[in-house]
Amino acid sequence: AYAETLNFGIISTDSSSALKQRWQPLIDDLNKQTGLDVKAFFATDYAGIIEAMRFNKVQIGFFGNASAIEAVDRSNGEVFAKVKYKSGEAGYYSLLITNVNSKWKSVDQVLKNSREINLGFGDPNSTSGTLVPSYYLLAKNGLSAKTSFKSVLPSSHEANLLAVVNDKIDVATNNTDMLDTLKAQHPDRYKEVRVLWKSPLIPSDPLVWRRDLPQATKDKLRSFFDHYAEKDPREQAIMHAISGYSGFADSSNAQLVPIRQMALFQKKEQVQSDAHMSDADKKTQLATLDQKLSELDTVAAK
Amino acid sequence: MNSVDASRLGSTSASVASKRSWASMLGWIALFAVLGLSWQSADMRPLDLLRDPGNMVRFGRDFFPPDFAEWRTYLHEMIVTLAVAIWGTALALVCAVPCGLLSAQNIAPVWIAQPVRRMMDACRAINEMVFAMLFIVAVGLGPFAGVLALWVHTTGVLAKLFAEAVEAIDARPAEGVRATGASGLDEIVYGVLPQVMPLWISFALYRFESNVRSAMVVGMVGAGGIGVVLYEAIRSFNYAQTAAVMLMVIVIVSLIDLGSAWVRERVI
Amino acid sequence: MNSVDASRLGSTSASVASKRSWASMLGWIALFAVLGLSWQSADMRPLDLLRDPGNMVRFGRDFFPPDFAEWRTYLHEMIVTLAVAIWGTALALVCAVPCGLLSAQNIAPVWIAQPVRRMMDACRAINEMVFAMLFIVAVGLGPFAGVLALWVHTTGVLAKLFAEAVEAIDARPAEGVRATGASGLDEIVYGVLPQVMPLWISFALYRFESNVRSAMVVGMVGAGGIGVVLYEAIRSFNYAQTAAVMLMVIVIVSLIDLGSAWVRERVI
Amino acid sequence: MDAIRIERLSKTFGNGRKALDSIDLKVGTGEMVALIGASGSGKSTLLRHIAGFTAPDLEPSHITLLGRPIQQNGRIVREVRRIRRDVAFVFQQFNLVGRLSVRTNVLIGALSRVSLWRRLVGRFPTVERELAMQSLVAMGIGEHANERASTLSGGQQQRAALARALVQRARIVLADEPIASLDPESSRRVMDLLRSLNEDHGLTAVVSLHQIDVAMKYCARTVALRDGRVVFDGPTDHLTPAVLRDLYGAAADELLTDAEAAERDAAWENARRAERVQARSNEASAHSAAFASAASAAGS
Amino acid sequence: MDAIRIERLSKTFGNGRKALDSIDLKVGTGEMVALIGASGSGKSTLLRHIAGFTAPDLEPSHITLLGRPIQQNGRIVREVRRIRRDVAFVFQQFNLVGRLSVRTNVLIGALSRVSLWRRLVGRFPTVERELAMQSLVAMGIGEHANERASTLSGGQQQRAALARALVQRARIVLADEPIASLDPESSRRVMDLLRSLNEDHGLTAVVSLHQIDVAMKYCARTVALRDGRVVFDGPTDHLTPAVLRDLYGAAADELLTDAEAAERDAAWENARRAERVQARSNEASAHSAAFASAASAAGS
Ligand SMILES: Nc1ncnc2c1ncn2[C@@H]1O[C@H](COP(=O)(O)OP(=O)(O)OP(=O)(O)O)[C@@H](O)[C@H]1O
Ligand SMILES: Nc1ncnc2c1ncn2[C@@H]1O[C@H](COP(=O)(O)OP(=O)(O)OP(=O)(O)O)[C@@H](O)[C@H]1O
Ligand SMILES: [Mg+2]
Ligand SMILES: [Mg+2]
Repeated sequence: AYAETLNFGIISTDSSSALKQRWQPLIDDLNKQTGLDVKAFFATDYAGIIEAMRFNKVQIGFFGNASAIEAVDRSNGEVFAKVKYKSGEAGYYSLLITNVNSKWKSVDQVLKNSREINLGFGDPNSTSGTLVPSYYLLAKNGLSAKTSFKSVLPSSHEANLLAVVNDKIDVATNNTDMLDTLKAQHPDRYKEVRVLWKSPLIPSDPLVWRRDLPQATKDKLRSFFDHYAEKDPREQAIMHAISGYSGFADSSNAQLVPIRQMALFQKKEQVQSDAHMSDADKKTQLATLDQKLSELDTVAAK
Repeated sequence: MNSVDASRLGSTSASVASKRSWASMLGWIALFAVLGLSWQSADMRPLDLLRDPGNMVRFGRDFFPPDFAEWRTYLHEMIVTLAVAIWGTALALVCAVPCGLLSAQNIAPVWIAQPVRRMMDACRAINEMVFAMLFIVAVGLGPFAGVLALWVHTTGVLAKLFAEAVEAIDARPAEGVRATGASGLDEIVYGVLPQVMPLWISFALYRFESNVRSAMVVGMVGAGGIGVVLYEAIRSFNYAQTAAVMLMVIVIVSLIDLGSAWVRERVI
Repeated sequence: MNSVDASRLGSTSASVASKRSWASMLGWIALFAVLGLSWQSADMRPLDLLRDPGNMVRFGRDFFPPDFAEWRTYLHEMIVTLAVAIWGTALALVCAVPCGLLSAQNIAPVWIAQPVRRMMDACRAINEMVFAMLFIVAVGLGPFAGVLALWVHTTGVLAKLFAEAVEAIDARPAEGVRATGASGLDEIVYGVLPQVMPLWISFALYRFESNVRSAMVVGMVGAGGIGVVLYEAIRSFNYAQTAAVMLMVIVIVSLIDLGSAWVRERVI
Repeated sequence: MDAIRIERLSKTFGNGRKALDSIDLKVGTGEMVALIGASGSGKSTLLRHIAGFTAPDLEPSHITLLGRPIQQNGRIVREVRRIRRDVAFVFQQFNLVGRLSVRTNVLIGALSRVSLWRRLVGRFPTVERELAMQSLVAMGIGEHANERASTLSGGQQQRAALARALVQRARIVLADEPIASLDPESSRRVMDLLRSLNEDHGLTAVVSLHQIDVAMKYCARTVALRDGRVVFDGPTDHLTPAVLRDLYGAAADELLTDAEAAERDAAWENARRAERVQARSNEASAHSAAFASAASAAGS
Repeated sequence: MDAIRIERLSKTFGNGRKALDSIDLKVGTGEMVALIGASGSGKSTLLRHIAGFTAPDLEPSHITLLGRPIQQNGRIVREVRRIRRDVAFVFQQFNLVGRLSVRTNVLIGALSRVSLWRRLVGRFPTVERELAMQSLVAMGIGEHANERASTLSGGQQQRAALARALVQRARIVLADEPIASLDPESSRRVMDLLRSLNEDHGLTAVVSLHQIDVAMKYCARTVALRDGRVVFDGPTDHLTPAVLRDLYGAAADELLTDAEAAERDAAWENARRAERVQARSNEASAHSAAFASAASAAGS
């Protein structure tokens, strides 16, 4: 039979470390069950994969929520599925953490005394490290990462977690996945961490395909992912090995709406605090941002 | 009379020398000023190192004993990495030799050397990720895009190092070749290359080695390789595996270093 | 009689020469074999470059015109980066000079040179991210951890390059110094350093430049810097800004390169 | 046609030292000229200018080799590399490529006669390899052909440099103290060979020398430099004690005796010159034919 | 006590060339010895072994300087650097550090008398700087003190190397063709200075030379090498045409005349030696005191 060649780009996201040998069995199953010829590429950064998708060098991708937005907007992509967790949860959580010995015992304390606090933040495109906490933790409480703290050090999740475990930073953002990994690898270190705050649920990581894939291919893919690891214990083992997943669930671009809202909100904040922009520019930009936000609100309301 | 002579000569020379030492004094002052100014921006707190040395020890202990359970994967990925590095370096070498010669001020006229140097500066300065993406959109994900990205960057580095080795040669042998009426090319082949060969070989192998380590690009473009494995091990706090991978990299780097010494001794 | 002489000598020498050329033949064959074997692993598809050159052009066009709107931020971040790179390189320099000399085979005895070389190999080979994390646990997030991480890695690189420059010197001037009964240290200061200085300066400035570019470490320890800005720009697909930042980096790299040439001419 | 013609040549080095001071000099084709002068008087600098290795001061000046200008008003002409094919240069410090074998160093003299690909891969034609061997044998270092140039003794290096010049088969030889590091016998061989090339094949030679006696013996004409100026130019026989005292400083009581002895020798030399031309070692003549320039042979 | 004592010294280079072949040699304190031999006969190699720069074959052999062993059975002793302070070496190829100024090159000879920090920052004491200037002036290159060594002419470099050796104030001087690149007057200066150091201050000197006449004039004893073997060792007056023919090859008809002339000169020299010791340029004696080794002065 005619085997269509597809490239599948997989990145290490916020919530998973994509290990080739863990994904490969799934890819093999995919090829076997659909008759497609799917080649997997594992990358440490999403930028390359998104550009590749834009130029049709990659047809399917596994992204984080934030990067999926880019894939959808930039690369003619469409969210068609997302992973499910074993625990049954449909996502993970952003956290604010500190060392057990630190004098900060609650999130309220932190919010009140933010001027005395050094904050370890996520890298700017991180969903759980930056977007979620700036919106749900800070903005909702009238604070801003840039101006309300003694200092803000944007870095990676691992670096933040390490700094907290060794009491080298007052508080830092992180996520449940990271903490679970730490718990599994170094239970003793895990005990050093106190969770101060937990965000609302962040939808789990999505699968994106190019919108212009032939319908037949799309159908094959969808039926594979819909039913994968439903019953077969071998398949379940494969899914679990990847990152504690239990299977896939249908999804759509709608999953990205809350993330988009946060991203736009952040953008708005940036524009407002930009000292070098003229007032007129600011106004027009804010107006367009507000309009986009309200559009999203209506979408979300549906 | 002679001692008078000597002291007079000594004094005139002393004034020349003092002029020189003035200049070098200024140089040192400038250097320390820059270091001092950077001290704050770099937030230097050397004493902090002494405050929590226990942390480092505790952290370091997690790396032992290294966990070689997955060594087959590592080996396989290492081979991919080596292959990409070999081709990236080989292609770069081919370009760096002419570019390096053309940007050496004692070989090429200034109106060629300067533009070539600036081009090489750009090759080094433009982010590897940008090159990687440039090549991804042309050839798709995979090792080949990694090879191309490494190629451009390595060309920039090697051409610079090659050129500066050429600028430091002893001019006499090259002049000896020139004296026979040889062409510029002959002068390079017979007068310059034999002199710079040991250094060029060591540069090329250094860049090869550093391409083996430069996992970022290769990993970013989905070429796999040991670098991706390493990052994943670090990011999942799996330090025993990290140590295992790093040991392999150290062995490879040491082998390349030994090879470099061997080749330089032998071929030259 | 003389021509007979000549041809006889010619023939014995030919056999020696043929032995040498055999060895070099084998070397070439091995080289091509390795290249050939790597061809597949590296998935070389040169023709693909011709298939979609339009993509590259389309992608490249996004970079123009560069967007300098945020130049104040860039400048500020550039200063942080420079400060971190300056201190990382300066500390490395201090360590690389002794380590480099101790790992030069023509200066240090083999039982010192080899262990030092292996240590330097490890400094280069161990991932910068690991060093960054090691220093985070000791001194916390911030530029200082970046300085320390750059320091270790740069020491490894510079010591290797320094050593190999020393191994390529002309032995005669050093012997001239030794002849006066000078100590080993004197021999280095007066016989070796004057010879290697131009190369050492160019290596140090090359590493400085490459530390300015090495955004990974600096970014990961939360030191900010232009590299982080650059990655952000790339990752948010803001290529016009990317181009602006890269132009700044190119200018800095070019300035360092020009400075390198200037210093080498002047101080030496 | 003059082989070498120099007009108003001056050279001031970067450090302000005036090494040559408006030199005017003509050397006819087939002449053999000794260049003498104290150490630092500018002999090497003059020879280097003649071959176009150093650009003189940017003032009106002129150097022509075999009718072709090599520099004009301080600017070296573009085709200097071509012209150098006809000029063999023996450097005071030999300027061998230490890492290459002696044979390759000598073959470098033949580069301009060899096709591009052969030069690039280093496969010289048999005829050139034989010529190189011959010149090494003529210099008495044939058995060192395969060694690295850097392992040779001082005198052997100097002879290797001479061998390279011979292989070039040039029409002019500029030799900078070519026998400084040689023992008496090797010196004699070298000078005999140069003389044979000069007398039998019309080679023009300018040889800088410190040994006045050698100059007297081999060169009909002598040019003497002091502080970058030509202070004597004429038949070697006319070198007087006064000239020598002027050259080498006033303190030289013994030098005068030396010079007188040399003069004595020279007179004796001249008397025997006729027999010499025949009696001169046949070896030198046997060798010289191989190294004679094809061009000049055709011309003469 | 012998200044230099060599027993059964052999050296075979990596390429299989036997450069020295069981040399036995003793040089007494205060002797001045000429070392002669054809180019490639092993003069430089021998001198380099005496100073411990090259390790001989791993066979029973022995070199002692001033009673202290410098190598034994092919192994160079550890304290060789100390011993070298008493031995000044003038290299055939000068071995100057081209990028340093002439003055600094000369001051290198004084390193072993200067404190560590001064050596590291390059601030030499005034007395050493003056000594360096004096030795440059004695060599006639005082005005080049601030120039880079690499810009000097060949003869000037050779004299700078000699100046460095002088500043060392050693008890033994090993000079490898120290006058090869010098004009007659400079040669005389150098040799006069060496002789003055030797005669007035008990310096031991071994000087390799190609000029038989210079050997005859300055050195009472001559050692001749051929193919790495000592073929003559005795008073310079006893050098016979046969010995010279043996040294430089059989073909040398003219060399014999040269040698005879030299012998003639030598006889004449010897006759005048008595007056010489006084008449010898006062300049040399005036200089030499400064460069005499403090140790040997105390000893004698
Ligand atoms: N490093 C070396 N490797 C191999 N052979 C060498 C080395 N050094 C010297 N030789 C050989 O040893 C022999 C003796 O060399 P040496 O330099 O002692 O001669 P010399 O008597 O000083 O000659 P000259 O008068 O030309 O300086 C020569 O044949 C030379 O080629
Ligand atoms: N590159 C240079 N830079 C500065 N000065 C130089 C340079 N080359 C030569 N000189 C100076 O020019 C003068 C003439 O030098 P040159 O080498 O021509 O002398 P020479 O007659 O060949 O002496 P020798 O017999 O010692 O070789 C010397 O005083 C020398 O110091
Ligand atoms: Mg000269
Ligand atoms: Mg010698």
